[in-house]
Amino acid sequence: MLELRHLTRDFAGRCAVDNVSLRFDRPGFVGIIGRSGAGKSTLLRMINRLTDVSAGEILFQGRNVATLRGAEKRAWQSRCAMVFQQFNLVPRRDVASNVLHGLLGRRPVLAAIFDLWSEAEITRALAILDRLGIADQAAKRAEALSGGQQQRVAIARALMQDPAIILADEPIASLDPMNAQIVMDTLKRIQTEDGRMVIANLHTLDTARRYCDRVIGMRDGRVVFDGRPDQLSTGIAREIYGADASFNEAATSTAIPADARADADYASAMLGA
Amino acid sequence: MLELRHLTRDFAGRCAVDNVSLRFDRPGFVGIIGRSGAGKSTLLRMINRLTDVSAGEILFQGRNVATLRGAEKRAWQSRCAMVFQQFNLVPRRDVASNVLHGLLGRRPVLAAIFDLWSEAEITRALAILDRLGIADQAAKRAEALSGGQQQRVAIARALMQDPAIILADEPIASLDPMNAQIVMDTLKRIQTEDGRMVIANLHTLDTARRYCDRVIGMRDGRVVFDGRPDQLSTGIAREIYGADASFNEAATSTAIPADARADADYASAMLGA
Amino acid sequence: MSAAALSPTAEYLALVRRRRVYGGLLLVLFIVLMASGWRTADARNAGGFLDGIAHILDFPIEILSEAARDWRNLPGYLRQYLPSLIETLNIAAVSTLLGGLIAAVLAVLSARALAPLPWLVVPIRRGMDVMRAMPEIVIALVLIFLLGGGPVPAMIAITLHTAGALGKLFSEVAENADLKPVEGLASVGAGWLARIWFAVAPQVAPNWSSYALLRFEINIRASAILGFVGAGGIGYDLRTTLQWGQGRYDQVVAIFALLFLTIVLVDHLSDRARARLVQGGHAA
Amino acid sequence: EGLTQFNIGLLGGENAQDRLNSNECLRKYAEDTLGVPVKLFAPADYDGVVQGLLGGTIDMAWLGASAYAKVYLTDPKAVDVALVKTNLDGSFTYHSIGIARKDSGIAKLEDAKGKVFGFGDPNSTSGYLIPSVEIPKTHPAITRADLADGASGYFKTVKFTGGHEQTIVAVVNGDIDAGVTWADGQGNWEDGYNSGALRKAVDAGLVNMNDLVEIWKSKPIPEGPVVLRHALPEEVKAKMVELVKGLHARDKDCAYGVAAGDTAGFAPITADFYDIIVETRRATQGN
Amino acid sequence: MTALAPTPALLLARTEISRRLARRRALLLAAPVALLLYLTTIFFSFDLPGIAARMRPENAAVLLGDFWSFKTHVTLDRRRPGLEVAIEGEAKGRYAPGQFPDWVQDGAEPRIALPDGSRITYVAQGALIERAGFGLIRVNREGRRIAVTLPEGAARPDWLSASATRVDLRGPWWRFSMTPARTETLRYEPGWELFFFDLQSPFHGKSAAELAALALWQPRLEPERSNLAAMAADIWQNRMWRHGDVVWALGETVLMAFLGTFGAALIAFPLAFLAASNFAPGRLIRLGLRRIFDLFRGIDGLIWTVILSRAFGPGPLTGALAILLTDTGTFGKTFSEALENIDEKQREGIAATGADAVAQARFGVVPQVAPVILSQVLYYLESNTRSATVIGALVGGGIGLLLTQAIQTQKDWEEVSYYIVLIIVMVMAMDSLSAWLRARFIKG
Ligand SMILES: Nc1ncnc2c1ncn2[C@@H]1O[C@H](COP(=O)(O)OP(=O)(O)OP(=O)(O)O)[C@@H](O)[C@H]1O
Ligand SMILES: Nc1ncnc2c1ncn2[C@@H]1O[C@H](COP(=O)(O)OP(=O)(O)OP(=O)(O)O)[C@@H](O)[C@H]1O
Ligand SMILES: [Mg+2]
Ligand SMILES: [Mg+2]
Repeated sequence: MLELRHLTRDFAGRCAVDNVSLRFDRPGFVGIIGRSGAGKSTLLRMINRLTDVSAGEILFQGRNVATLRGAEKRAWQSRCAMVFQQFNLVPRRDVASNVLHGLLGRRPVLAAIFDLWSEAEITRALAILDRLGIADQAAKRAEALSGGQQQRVAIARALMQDPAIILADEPIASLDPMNAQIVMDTLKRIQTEDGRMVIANLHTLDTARRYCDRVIGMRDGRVVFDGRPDQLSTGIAREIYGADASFNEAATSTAIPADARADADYASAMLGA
Repeated sequence: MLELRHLTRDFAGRCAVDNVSLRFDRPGFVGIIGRSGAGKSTLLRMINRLTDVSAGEILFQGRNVATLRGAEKRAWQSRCAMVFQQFNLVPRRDVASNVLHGLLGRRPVLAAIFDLWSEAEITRALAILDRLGIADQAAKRAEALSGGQQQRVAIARALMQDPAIILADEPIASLDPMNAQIVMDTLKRIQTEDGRMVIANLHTLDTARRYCDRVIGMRDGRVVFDGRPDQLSTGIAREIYGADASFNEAATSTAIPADARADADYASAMLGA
Repeated sequence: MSAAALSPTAEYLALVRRRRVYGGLLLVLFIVLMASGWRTADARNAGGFLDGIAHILDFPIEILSEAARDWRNLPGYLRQYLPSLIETLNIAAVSTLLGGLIAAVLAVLSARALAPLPWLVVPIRRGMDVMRAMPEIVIALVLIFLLGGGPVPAMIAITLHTAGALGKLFSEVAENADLKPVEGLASVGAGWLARIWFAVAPQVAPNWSSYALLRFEINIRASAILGFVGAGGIGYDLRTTLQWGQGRYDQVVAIFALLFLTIVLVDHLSDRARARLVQGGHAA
Repeated sequence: EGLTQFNIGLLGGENAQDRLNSNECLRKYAEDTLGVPVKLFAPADYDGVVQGLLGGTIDMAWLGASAYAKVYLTDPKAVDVALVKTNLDGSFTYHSIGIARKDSGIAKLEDAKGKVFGFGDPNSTSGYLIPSVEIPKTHPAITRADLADGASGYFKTVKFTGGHEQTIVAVVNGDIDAGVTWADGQGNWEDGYNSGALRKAVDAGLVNMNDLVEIWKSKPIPEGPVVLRHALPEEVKAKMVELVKGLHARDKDCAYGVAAGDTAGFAPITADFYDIIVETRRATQGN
Repeated sequence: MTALAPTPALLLARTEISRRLARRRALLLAAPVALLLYLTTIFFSFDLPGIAARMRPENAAVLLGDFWSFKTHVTLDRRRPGLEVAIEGEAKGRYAPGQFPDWVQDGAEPRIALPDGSRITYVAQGALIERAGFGLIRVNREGRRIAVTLPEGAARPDWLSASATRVDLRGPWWRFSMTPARTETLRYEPGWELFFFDLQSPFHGKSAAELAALALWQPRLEPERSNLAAMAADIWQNRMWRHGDVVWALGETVLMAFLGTFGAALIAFPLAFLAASNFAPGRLIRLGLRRIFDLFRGIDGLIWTVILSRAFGPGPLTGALAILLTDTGTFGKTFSEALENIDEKQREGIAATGADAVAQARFGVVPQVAPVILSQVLYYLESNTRSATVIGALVGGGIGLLLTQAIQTQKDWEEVSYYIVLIIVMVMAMDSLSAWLRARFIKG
């Protein structure tokens, strides 16, 4: 259903994504892993068209969406939802409104401004929130929620779009392990229950192993691995994450190393001061 | 050298410190422990005269300093230095100037206003900073330093006063374990090397055990323990900290419990967001 | 003392000396500027400061004593001048509203991350600078000649200035807006207006309205003053009575009391409203 | 108390810098005469100079008659009347002139009933004081109260435009239907007379006299006096009177500049000449 | 799935959300409607339709045209001998006889060439106007009467206004008028004539290249000074534009703003301590001071000017004091608020060393409030430059006086626009200066 052909993105001469070609034939949970700066975010953002493509094609059901403009581009965006590391919700509005924002791509702007949502739409938004277990928070402001809850609101907004594809850019990088697990479970459930396609950038190997049907490894803008998670040997991981001496399995795990904890403690103490 | 007689402080009817009598005959490292609200801070602040005494006497070398006013009171304050939990430095001024503030109690107003310190005084301030290992930070603004460094600047300011007594009100409560240790070591070193008297409020039992020659336990404004640290049994600790169910040794230790860590992680992630 | 400490000490001492020299020079410069400035002003003035200071209360006393004599007239005058006061307030309100609306549009168009047409950013900013720099009274005076007296020249003049002044403040706030929500809405396919409305407006609203309130306060003063040069409202009454002199000082006092009370009242209310707005924004 | 400085106040009406420049020669002569520094001050409205005279910071000024009356009424001892400017024909009077647009259908004052009527500056003699007193005398249908600021009895409303120039522009623009301004009353209407606010507006190309009609003309009004502060030493006053009186003979160009137009010089005059104006102003004071 | 059978909680949430959205919607609709209603009432109460009806675009065009153009008067006055050609009709812009611009041909019957090709000839009995595209118009004067003869068969055009004693004609970029005493043609040209050199200057009328040559290598026109110095002096003393005086006036305006702002800051700073709740020695003093600040602030600088002019007379001192008084009120309020918001920890740290109250203020308080105060003061410096412009007009000083007077006399509109440009440049310069100082002293 989705195919990337020779997709490339230059930033002022630096190649963030370099001639990437990939096919996604059927729904599944795809994880993209790689070091910081490998080009994972840029790849997802190009698919959603938040970042323009320098060269190459993005074919969705045979049509190149990489060159769409205006209303057509927005129509594509509304079919391809995005979930961000920092949730990117509107913090001062309530949760239900944030979910309803998922419909903005299909709405005339005036109707949206006057908040003309039909009862059916509101019911659907609440049903989605309920499915993600946060219907009771619907009337609260988004900013009043915990990080894990906010990420679930973001997923609800994505579902509201009724998307063909959900792109998730490090959805759990800002969450503590418990919330991270809830969010990943949610994404996985959506993918399997609805048969949607989910492509997620992940920053730890073990998350990728646990949730993905297919893992893509990127390095310096190029795809260096594409296969099943059980094919991810330590050697391959080393290839993806580079041969730098500091690499070890633990550094890419969700478990928090001791010194990082002290840092975080220190930071919070300072900030609280 | 210092004796407190029936020292009492009321805050609008609530007795923060209640008829405390204590003698400190020779220099040493005295720790005061107790629950939040036990009156530890009030006690130290009364000795420094930041808080007025409701009743009782503070005898220093036989003279009651609790009733001094004006220049005489300030002269006493300059002999009895104070180190605070939040350092209480002037963040926008440089480190050396903050140390030189220790001389303000002995300065004619005009010279102080124009910030005119003699070369000898500046040299001494830098020597003190050097002794505490932060001479290289002398020209930086205090706010640019880490918490541990700032607390050492505060200690340097105290030393600049060349005080007979150093009072420290929870000097490490805002610091991470590593910096806490550096600061406590510094205080201890000063106490032993210079033969000064240090009285410190401490919020953990194990710090008190590790550094103090004498530990005073307070509860509800009264002294409930006064002895050597090795006399601090768990039973006595329970008496000091109250019999409430949540008390356990760990809660008063500098080690960070697992769930607190997750919280801190979460907080820093949120704040970083 | 260890050898290593010598160098930080010497360095710091050098820094202190340098600082004293600069600080001293700056202080001397400031004192010289102030002293010579006051002397110049004093010399170029008709009456000297020392001679005048003894008489500083003469005029207020003249006014107040007459008003005290005719105090019975005051309530009547207060009622008489109320419509002028309302006109002044209306001028301020309309120009704050219109100026604020223009400023909001200009601010969004000139905030780099939000501007739909990036090439417009710099021209709009310069334009706002010019609008801001132009004293209202200058525009008003020119307009009075084109349109005649009355509230309209004042309204246009204050609106223009307000648009420039608020535009700058607004765009600073908009520049600092968090772009994550904007990106979030962009990813669902929302258009530019929807992104501004849903993702930017809620963020900037508290600060914008707080600035607008402050402007309203300032504009009341401005509109009273423009009346002073002939642009309607209570300032006009104040000038005609004040210039007439003896015999109308009771009216002067009445107008003055009205104006002053209004300014203090609005000032007080808006202070409280702003504190709540901005606090609400942070606390939430 | 010795004189250390002498301040001359100049009334508004002309470009400030032009005013300062055309009086620069007088300043120099005065400096030579008095031997102390002499300064010129040109505040934007009448009141600045009036306050200066009252407060003792301005020593000499050429006032409008009404402004003089204001000074006199506030403090009769503040200033001494010394001189008056004479016209080329030796007279020293001018007129307050009522004007309206020709196409407004107003030909005489009575036609302006129920319309908007405008005065200039409330401190102005011809722009307010004289018409406000004289009109009720010659037109019994109009009462003094009808001519107060904002009054709406005889006229629809009465406004103060702020000055002669503004009045003319307001009439031409139709902001007000009729108004009063000043002219010397000599020469021809179509030129805007020989001097005065109308003439200036014509010269500036701002009005076409064909568009305007004269609807009212006052009796002759005395030109304002040159006054000196009463508290000045007698000798200083005498010197300055002598200087200004002899200015025309000494330096014609300078006299032209100081008098703001053709003049036969400044002639001595006494305070009682202005009694009528003072009385008129006193009468309007109670409002 | 729950979506099939909504739980009561979900239903509740849905009504709650719907209600909220409805409220928001109502507010969103009500706000613009209320605004519109208000603006409509204002529209009528300010009589905007009346103003629109009365506004004379051609009058505005004259005025606005004057902003960027100048006119040359060619006047024949029967009471004075000879033809007079003067820029803006002013004595200081008068051409010497025999040195008229080339479009005026002097003689017994002077001829004037106009930009649109029209020509005007002053003849003994009146004038002949050959208007381009219209034909010859004769204006005859017989004693006190003036008669106009149009070309054969022409209808009277609307650009001509004639009465028995006055004729007025308007053309593109020119005007002609005749009364029994005077015949006058005004010729408009774009630009600010004589901006650099007035007619008396030997450098007048020279091209840029000629001027450069004169300045750089050509022999001196006056032996005692170089050409460059002479040029600078001529520009500085230009009689038409008075650049020298204008620069002084700008300086005086900035001086008033500077003295007023910083003087107020110096006075308000110590007073602010007495008015801040955490420093005030007594409640009464604090409240009293606050009301005094309100009073000083509530009276605008312009009104202070009027009040002060009795005591000090006109001049920059009065203006500076007026700004000082208003700003003392403003600063007193804002400074004391800054003092109330300080971080007490810093002061306590200093107090614990035995420092007295003054030293506590100096080291525990001033470093905290200095950035706030400095940025306030600098902000007001810029805004006071604008106020000083206006205040100057009342106290007879500064650029504001020049501006208001130029506006009042109604003829020097090109000077008005010049002053406006200067004021804008001055305020923008002060703005940049204060922004620079803020960046330099507060962040650094
Ligand atoms: N807007 C941009 N302008 C310039 N360079 C950019 C931009 N966005 C990304 N880059 C560069 O492109 C490269 C790929 O960045 P990208 O954010 O895609 O990496 P990533 O794999 O998502 O890393 P991370 O784990 O840090 O998010 C990086 O070198 C980055 O600096
Ligand atoms: N300024 C004050 N005004 C009123 N009550 C006060 C004040 N300072 C302290 N108290 C009260 O006095 C009691 C003792 O407070 P104190 O700060 O001395 O306790 P502490 O042992 O230092 O506790 P902590 O560990 O929280 O610092 C508390 O109940 C507190 O609420
Ligand atoms: Mg990324
Ligand atoms: Mg405490």
